[in-house]
Amino acid sequence: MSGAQQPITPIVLRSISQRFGRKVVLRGVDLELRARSITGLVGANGAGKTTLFLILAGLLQPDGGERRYGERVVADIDLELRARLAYVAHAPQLYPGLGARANLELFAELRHAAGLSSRPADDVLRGLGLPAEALDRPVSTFSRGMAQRVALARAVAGDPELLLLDEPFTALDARGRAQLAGALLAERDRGAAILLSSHDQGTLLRVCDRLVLLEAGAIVREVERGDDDPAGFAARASEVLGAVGPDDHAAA
Amino acid sequence: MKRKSEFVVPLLFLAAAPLVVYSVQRVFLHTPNERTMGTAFKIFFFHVPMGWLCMLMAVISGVAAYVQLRRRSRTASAVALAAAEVGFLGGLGVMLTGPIWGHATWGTPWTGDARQVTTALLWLVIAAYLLLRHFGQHASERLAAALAIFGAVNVPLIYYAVKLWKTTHPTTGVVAKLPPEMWATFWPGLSALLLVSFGLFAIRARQLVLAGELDDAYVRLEDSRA
Amino acid sequence: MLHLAPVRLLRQSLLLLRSELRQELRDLELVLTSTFFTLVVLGMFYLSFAALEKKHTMPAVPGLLWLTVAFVGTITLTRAFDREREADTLRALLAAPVERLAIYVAKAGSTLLVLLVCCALLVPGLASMFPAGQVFWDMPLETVALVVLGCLGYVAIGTLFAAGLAGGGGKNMLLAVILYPVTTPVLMFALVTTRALLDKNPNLPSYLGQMAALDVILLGLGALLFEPVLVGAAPARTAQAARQHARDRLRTTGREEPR
Amino acid sequence: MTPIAPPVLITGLVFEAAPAPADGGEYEPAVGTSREEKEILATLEDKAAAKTASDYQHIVWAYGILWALFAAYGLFLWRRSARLRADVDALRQELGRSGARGGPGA
Repeated sequence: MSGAQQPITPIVLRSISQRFGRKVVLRGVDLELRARSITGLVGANGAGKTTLFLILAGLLQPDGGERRYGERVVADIDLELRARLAYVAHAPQLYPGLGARANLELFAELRHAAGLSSRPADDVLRGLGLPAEALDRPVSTFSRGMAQRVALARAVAGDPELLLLDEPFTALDARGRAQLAGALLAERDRGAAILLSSHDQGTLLRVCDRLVLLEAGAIVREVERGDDDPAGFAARASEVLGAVGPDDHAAA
Repeated sequence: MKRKSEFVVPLLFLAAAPLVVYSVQRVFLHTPNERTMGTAFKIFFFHVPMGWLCMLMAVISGVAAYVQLRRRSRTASAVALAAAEVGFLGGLGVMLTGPIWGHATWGTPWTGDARQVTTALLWLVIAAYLLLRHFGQHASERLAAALAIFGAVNVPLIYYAVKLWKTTHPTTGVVAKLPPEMWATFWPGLSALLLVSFGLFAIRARQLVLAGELDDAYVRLEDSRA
Repeated sequence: MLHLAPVRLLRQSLLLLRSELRQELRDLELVLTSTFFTLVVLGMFYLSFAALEKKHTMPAVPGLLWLTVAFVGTITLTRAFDREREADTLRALLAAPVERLAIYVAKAGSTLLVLLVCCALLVPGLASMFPAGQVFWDMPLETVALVVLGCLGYVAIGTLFAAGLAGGGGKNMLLAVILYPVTTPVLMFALVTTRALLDKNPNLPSYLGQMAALDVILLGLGALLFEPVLVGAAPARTAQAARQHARDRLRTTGREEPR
Repeated sequence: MTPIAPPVLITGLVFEAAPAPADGGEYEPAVGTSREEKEILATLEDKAAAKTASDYQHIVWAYGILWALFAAYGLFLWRRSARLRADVDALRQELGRSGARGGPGA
């Protein structure tokens, strides 16, 4: 029980590897996610980003390596850990027949049933800019961007210490991206560790404290935003983003 | 580096060779004909061991699959697949020789009784397992393991189903009532079959483990170049 | 403060089951397609077998009953998990602080209910169609017990494999390949018991008891395997490292405390 | 062919007529076994022979299938082995090449 009080950050991955036969998806990934920090994960399609997210969220067991959440070395991401992390996948993962509020309330009730707290659905949804009239419309009538907001709202409702976001900016317009970026910054200031993958270079540059380049399953570059030299970070970060190549942005 | 297992397989076959000769000689020359079923009874000496082999392999496959699922062991995965293949072979043997025996003794290839049906069922589960292992994607390997476990659970059901459906098929009673000289012929035959099958099983399992290690080697080679 | 595991399991199972039912009530997709299919099969049976004499319908009715359950079960499970797959919602549940067993219980429960609705059409249909089925009317309690036990066993296995295929991104074609052989033992027991019912066999209660025992085994197996199949277990080495780490931590904290 | 003429089928009638040729002396009844028994035995032996022959056919089929199954599996294993060996050889070659290039194989 005392373990529940200890923070699960920093999350440290050590030589995480994943392969299917001869196809290597991740090779010896070392990564540290700190509290109060946004890490941007960039890389071409098929570089292993989604696999890394799945491993962090406990949906996939890596073939090798070590996952450390706070003080704990973790073999299985158990319920106690899952209560403190949230994963927003590439697809919004919402029940299409239910409304936005109902979708959130289901997960809130599930949390309550486990003895966990959750922020009120309406507050979170409005905070992310969902109009009040849309709260009870079935999610299947939503645009991709709206659904994406609902998914993010569901993720942050439980005040997670680790927030995993796989391409959250897809299909959002400039205003939506700005809104989402604002929400992310707020989450960071609340104390969350955030891992974010995106092809949206501008937003990445704006919100990330650190950029990590994943290439063919390995982390090949890392740049950190220093306190002193914002221009230097921008230059180095652009270099990393340039390494992904322009073709892949179009593909996303 | 030579491993212990490399000596096991030739040893199994070496031990099996005289047994095969001995059991064939016993089956065809020594053993008196069974009174009601006639000469065709000689099929019994390999038909029944094949059935036992099929069930034994299904159980081995199920246990190995459980270990694979719980501990993510690649060796267990190889053992599960190899056992399923040999079990499939045994089941096929039963299903093909059964009708021949049935035709010779009862005049009908398929009596449709519980044991036949349930053996066929076990065989179908094994076949489904092999299909899933072969055509499923990487993630379905775990599902295949669950399938193998269900196959193993089916084995006691097979015995139970016989009790539930009392029919024309020689039940376990026939085997138990066999005169001693029949048993003397039965055991060498069973041992010969088991030795050969375990030899094949060991070869296959080692092939699969080797294939996995080969994958590792390729990956390491690629890593060292990167 | 986290609730105890059994409490969590119970509450979350009920919540998920309620949510399943609510979504189903919204458009009734599963119930409508499955019951329609049941009616079609019943119609086919009528056209094919209505001319059978009574003594022939005796062995035919159990087969028709459970064959239909097998068909309808496959359709229902396929559709139920196709929906999960389309929106990838199964993954959302797996990543949430939800007992994974609760997901299994809820899915099995909702599928069972759909199957029972179909059986509520199927059994009276067979009973009125074939003279041998008259027994279903005469012994309603036993009939209900039989149908519930049979469907429960079917669902216990079916949910595990359907979820495994939906979660693993497997090919759906494989579901039928797996489901039929794996569920046949349950269906076989159900067949034997149904025959006992139609024969007015005095051992019927013992047959029903055996089916209940089989259901318990299958449910246990399904529950045991659900999480390992959907998420997988840590490799032996990783698990060992985690245990070692926990032990080390315990030792260090143990040493520190006396100070 | 044993001389089983149609009358045998109505044995009773035939044997009623049989004791007649006492004058000819060409027919002497065998002591101990009646003709009836002999002919029944002959039929049975015929049937048994046919059964054994058919049984042997069945046995040959059964055992043939069993051996063929094992042989087929052996062949499958052998082919797998050959493929594995080819794979290992390919790996060796790759290693040799990277060794020549001063890779880790050297």
